Amino acid sequence: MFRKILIANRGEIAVRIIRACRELGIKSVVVFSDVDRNSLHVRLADEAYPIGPAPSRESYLCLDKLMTVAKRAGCDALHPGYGFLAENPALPRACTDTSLTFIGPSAEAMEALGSKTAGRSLARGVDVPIVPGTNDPIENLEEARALAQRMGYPVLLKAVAGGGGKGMRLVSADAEFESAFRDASSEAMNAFGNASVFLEKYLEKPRHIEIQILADAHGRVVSLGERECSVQRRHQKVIEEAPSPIMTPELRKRMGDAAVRIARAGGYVNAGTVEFLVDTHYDYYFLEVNTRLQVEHPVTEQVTGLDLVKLQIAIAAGHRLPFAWESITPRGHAMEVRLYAEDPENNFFPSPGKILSRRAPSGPGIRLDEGVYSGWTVPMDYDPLLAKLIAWGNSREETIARLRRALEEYTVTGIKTNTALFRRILAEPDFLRSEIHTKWLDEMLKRPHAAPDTDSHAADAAAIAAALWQVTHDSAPTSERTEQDSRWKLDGRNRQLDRMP
Amino acid sequence: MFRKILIANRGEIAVRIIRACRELGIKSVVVFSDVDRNSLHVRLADEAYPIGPAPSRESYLCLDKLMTVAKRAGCDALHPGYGFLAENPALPRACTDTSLTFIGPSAEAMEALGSKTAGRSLARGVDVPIVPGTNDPIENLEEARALAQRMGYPVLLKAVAGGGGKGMRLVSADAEFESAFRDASSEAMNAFGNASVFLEKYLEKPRHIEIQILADAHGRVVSLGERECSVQRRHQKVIEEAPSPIMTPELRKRMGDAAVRIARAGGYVNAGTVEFLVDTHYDYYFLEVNTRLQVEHPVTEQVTGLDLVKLQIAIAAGHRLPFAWESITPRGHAMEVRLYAEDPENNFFPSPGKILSRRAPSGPGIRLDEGVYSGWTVPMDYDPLLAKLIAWGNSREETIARLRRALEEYTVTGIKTNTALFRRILAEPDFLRSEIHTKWLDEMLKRPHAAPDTDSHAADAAAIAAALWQVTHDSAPTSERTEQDSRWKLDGRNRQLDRMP
Amino acid sequence: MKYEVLLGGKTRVVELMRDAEKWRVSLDGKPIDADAIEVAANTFSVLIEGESWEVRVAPKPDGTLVLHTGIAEFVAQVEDPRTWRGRRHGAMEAEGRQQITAPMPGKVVRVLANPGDTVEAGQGLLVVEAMKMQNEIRSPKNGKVEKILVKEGQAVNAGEILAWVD
Amino acid sequence: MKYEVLLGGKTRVVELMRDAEKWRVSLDGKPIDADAIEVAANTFSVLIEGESWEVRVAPKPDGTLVLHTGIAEFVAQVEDPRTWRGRRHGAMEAEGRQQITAPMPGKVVRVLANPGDTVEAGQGLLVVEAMKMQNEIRSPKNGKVEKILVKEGQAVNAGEILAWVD
Repeated sequence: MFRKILIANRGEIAVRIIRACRELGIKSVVVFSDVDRNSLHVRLADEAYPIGPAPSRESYLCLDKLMTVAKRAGCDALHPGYGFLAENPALPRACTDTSLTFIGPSAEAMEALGSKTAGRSLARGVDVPIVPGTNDPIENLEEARALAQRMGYPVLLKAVAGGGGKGMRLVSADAEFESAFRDASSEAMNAFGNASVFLEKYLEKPRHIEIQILADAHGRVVSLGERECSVQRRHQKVIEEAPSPIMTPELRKRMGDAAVRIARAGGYVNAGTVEFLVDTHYDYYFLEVNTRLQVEHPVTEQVTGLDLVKLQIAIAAGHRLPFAWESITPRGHAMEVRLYAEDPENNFFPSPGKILSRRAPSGPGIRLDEGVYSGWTVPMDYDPLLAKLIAWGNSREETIARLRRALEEYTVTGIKTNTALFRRILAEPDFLRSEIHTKWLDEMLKRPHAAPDTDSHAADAAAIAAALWQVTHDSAPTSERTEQDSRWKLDGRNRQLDRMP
Repeated sequence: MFRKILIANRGEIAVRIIRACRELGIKSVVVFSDVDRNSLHVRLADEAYPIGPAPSRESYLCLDKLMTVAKRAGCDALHPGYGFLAENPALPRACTDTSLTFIGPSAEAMEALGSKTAGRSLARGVDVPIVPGTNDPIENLEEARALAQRMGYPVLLKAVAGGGGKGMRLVSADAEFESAFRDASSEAMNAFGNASVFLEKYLEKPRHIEIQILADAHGRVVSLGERECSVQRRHQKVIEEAPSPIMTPELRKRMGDAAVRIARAGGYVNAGTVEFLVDTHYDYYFLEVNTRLQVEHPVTEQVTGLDLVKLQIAIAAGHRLPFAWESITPRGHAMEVRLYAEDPENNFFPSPGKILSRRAPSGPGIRLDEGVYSGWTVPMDYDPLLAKLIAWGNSREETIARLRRALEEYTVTGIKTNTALFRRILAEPDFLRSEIHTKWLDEMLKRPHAAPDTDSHAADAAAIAAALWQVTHDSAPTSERTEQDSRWKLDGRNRQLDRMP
Repeated sequence: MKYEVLLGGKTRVVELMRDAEKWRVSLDGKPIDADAIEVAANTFSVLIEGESWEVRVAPKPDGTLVLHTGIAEFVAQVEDPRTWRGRRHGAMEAEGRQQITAPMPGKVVRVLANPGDTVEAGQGLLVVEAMKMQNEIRSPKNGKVEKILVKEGQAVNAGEILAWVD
Repeated sequence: MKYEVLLGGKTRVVELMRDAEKWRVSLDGKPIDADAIEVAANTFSVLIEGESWEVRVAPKPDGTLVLHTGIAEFVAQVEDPRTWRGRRHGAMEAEGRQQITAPMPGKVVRVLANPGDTVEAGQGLLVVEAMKMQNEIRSPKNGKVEKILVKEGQAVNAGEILAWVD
């Protein structure tokens, strides 16, 4: 087993990996940019090293800096998390050159499966149906536009190296094609350092269902079942659940087998996810392979009882997957919501800033994977994901009831979060009946929602709190000035003292 | 189902019950004493009513005040939690008189099983072995002392109405008998309003193993398996786990059957716990029945997936236990530690006060049942239980690793907590091998433990932090004075403004 | 202390009287059985006739307050009748000359309109990138772009004026 | 700023130099690669040569500090050589005349010793009830009870002197 693992990431996923390392008795080493010195992953890790300025291209995306830290700290393995360099084949290659074990697939498997265009050819080779579209990155704008016209709008532009909805644009009409192409390319460049995009036919009302697979270095590949992630905003998953409410044992078997075939064909080792769209006829189409841990992996962990990060580490260390895992029986239902620092009432604008106070939900059936704490300033430089709230229950109904309850408990002041969005979704009859698809949320958000009742005790309470807030802050200028005065005095004093020997 | 439930409790258990109510769509009503206005249960409940001054005898123990609140708020049921009036038959009686459904057993079943002396006779009647001792409360000190001499020391004095180690004293020699009797009686009087104590032979190196039962109003009684609670400090449980590491399917069956027989004999309905001591020969002895929800109920919830509070409510509403529950198969291993506001380095003195900052553990396999938050002042008037930290894992080893990891994440400043005690226990070879008994922890605490190494980076970090703390607080007198000044000014201004129309 | 709170288009008169550590409350001239307390930064626990409400307050750069309680979100403007600061209704209506401010700190990555352009309500004016997302800043009204104050590539602070639409 | 920190019987010299938002640190006269920051009230994140330590500080009524880091607990006394306040070693030793203070607020429920009694180290002097637990306050040394300052039933504050043992 490894002695020390470098975690090439930040935020909640770095914290998640630190936890797995600690439980396995492995030292965890993290890196931090200038704005992340106070971040939770730095506080919790065994070791932490600075890696440069805030912009990720000067810090978390710098391969050479990561390798320098790995050597300095004496690491024997590296976990990439998700995002940043997680799907860049240059990372496993650099690891090999530095005698670090990369906790993930080989560079070759990443290239064979991770690139969306390569993955599509490979899927076709093992008789897995794919969504119509280009098989290569778009090089000529006009040719691509012509193809889009032949397939018929709407079409999707997607980053070849992408994930998480970044570098993705839905194009509904020919006139939008050029600007959508430019936006997708530039977002892809910013997010993944690779501007390539490709074109795909957009299915009507499809559901997004993905299969979690695990493959060891000894040829065993197993499916841990599906997750459904059809609730998306602008192609970005916001709610994930397992099992999928539409799944039958027969469909699960077929999709699981398809996922395993694709993984085998790509020589895949470690944890990976094979994504599909499922149409209204329950036909499935291969979408892409995510050659890394997914944001939503906890959903599978809660129903199977397995710890995917620990399994990733064990696989990378050369351990065999015990046969028993092929016959894992999931228990109950799990659902995850992604809590972002953004304002659902104001066009989902990002909302970085200082967290003034915070109350985290807990209790039966609730898990919170977080990267923040009260008093910490959410930087403006990275993904707005604050936390993932995961509920487990014996049934989908119990799970939703718990998630709703936990969302009421979760409060943050100082920044905006999207909890209100989830409260709204979890009350929608369509969602409760699971009559959803990947465009459902975008459509729901276009519908006006009722203004809150001003003749309610809630409104009375709000009015009282507003007045009380004003009382406190009417007097604030005085005390703030005083505080600043004394801070200034202290600074002066410190400067003076520093001059003393 | 009920519409509105009065929760006659405070702290983490009140919060636990609020959560169950909310998930079931039932309104929750709580009560609070003068020092509990800001408490978490008041913040989270749907309704909250004041119930008097801080001392419990003038607030949480006032039957008439509870009934007044129940009537005023229009409640149709009452959940007692644990402690306070939970095992007092006067509470279900008062509920009946007020047309409230009591969520727990009938007053008659409480009397037949809850009193430790009555429980012993009943167990004997259904052929369940009991620990030797008196069957009635001690009325004559000298007679009791004579009996203790005949049985041979050590003996145990226990409150008839008791629980949680309160009103309990181990007597090792005749000379201690009188003062131990006086202490136990007065503690019992303070905690339960009943000074009666009885006498029991103290077994050598016994393990504490208890069976969780559920009984519906239609005659079905089921066992949900055992919890082991052998790690106790001064007869108070501090760590609980399920399954018990010494349990065999055969012993589980026999103990489960014994527990069901006792419950049936007492006409028991709702959730209850039958406690046993198990000696080194795996012989078990009935100890007592707890006619209520236990502090450690989450341990059973984590391995069975059931929600005991919701089941309690369903049973009280007249629902039937589905037959399938008799064949429940527990999954994995769960362990709970009780986090108290007390100082393990200073004789476990209670440590009430303001929580200045707090970081709660979370992530895979971790559940936290809490009644506190950052900025809240832990009152000196009640039990020092702050939170229960529960870990789940596929094996006992994984569970312990997670618990250890979570304890490292759990930090509180402003008050002392006993987390360091748990870190020590979870590193003890005896504990890891589960070679423990009910006196094991008291013996461990008598052994000196190594002083921390002052030639370590930990010591360097501590020295630096100490100096940095001093920098901040050397300048504090100035700024504190300034803050007080401006607060004084604000007060003056407020008084002036209040006089205006 | 007496305040007028304009909340959801309705004006409420809230009078707060300090009573030892608590506040007594009168609403629209009537004393009510309420008890309010700040339990954490910008977080108030309000008991009204036994009902327990928790209200979170988020001040906006324009001086209004966003209040969350349960599932409801209210926007309020508080005025102190004694100080008579004058009303700032501008922020709540989209009439007259409008300033377009950055809702968060970030970087201007694209400017979509030029001074003099006629724009419709909802039409994009600029794109600001923050937290790896590109966010389109839209016109609040039909009108004419008067001024664009920022350039592509420029970093902006929250609340900074980006443009004027008339 | 320079401090002497007496920690676990060893005196460390800590020098802190402010460097923009951080502190540069020198330990026992040698500059070290350390970076310390207060991340929450009384909670410090200290990076020493890459190792991440988190230290929680709890001040005691006698002026000493209890420091928790990882599984280690240290007791420290900090002195500023410039101010030369004089050393307060009394709190760390059990020699000479000892004052017995209440470790927490509570109520005296029993007095176990009388003035003039000879007591052994560890022998109970009083019982204070707090948080529903009865806590025995014991003599820190062999000696004679000089004074008992409280009565049964009396409420006491944390740090209040209960007795003297000589």
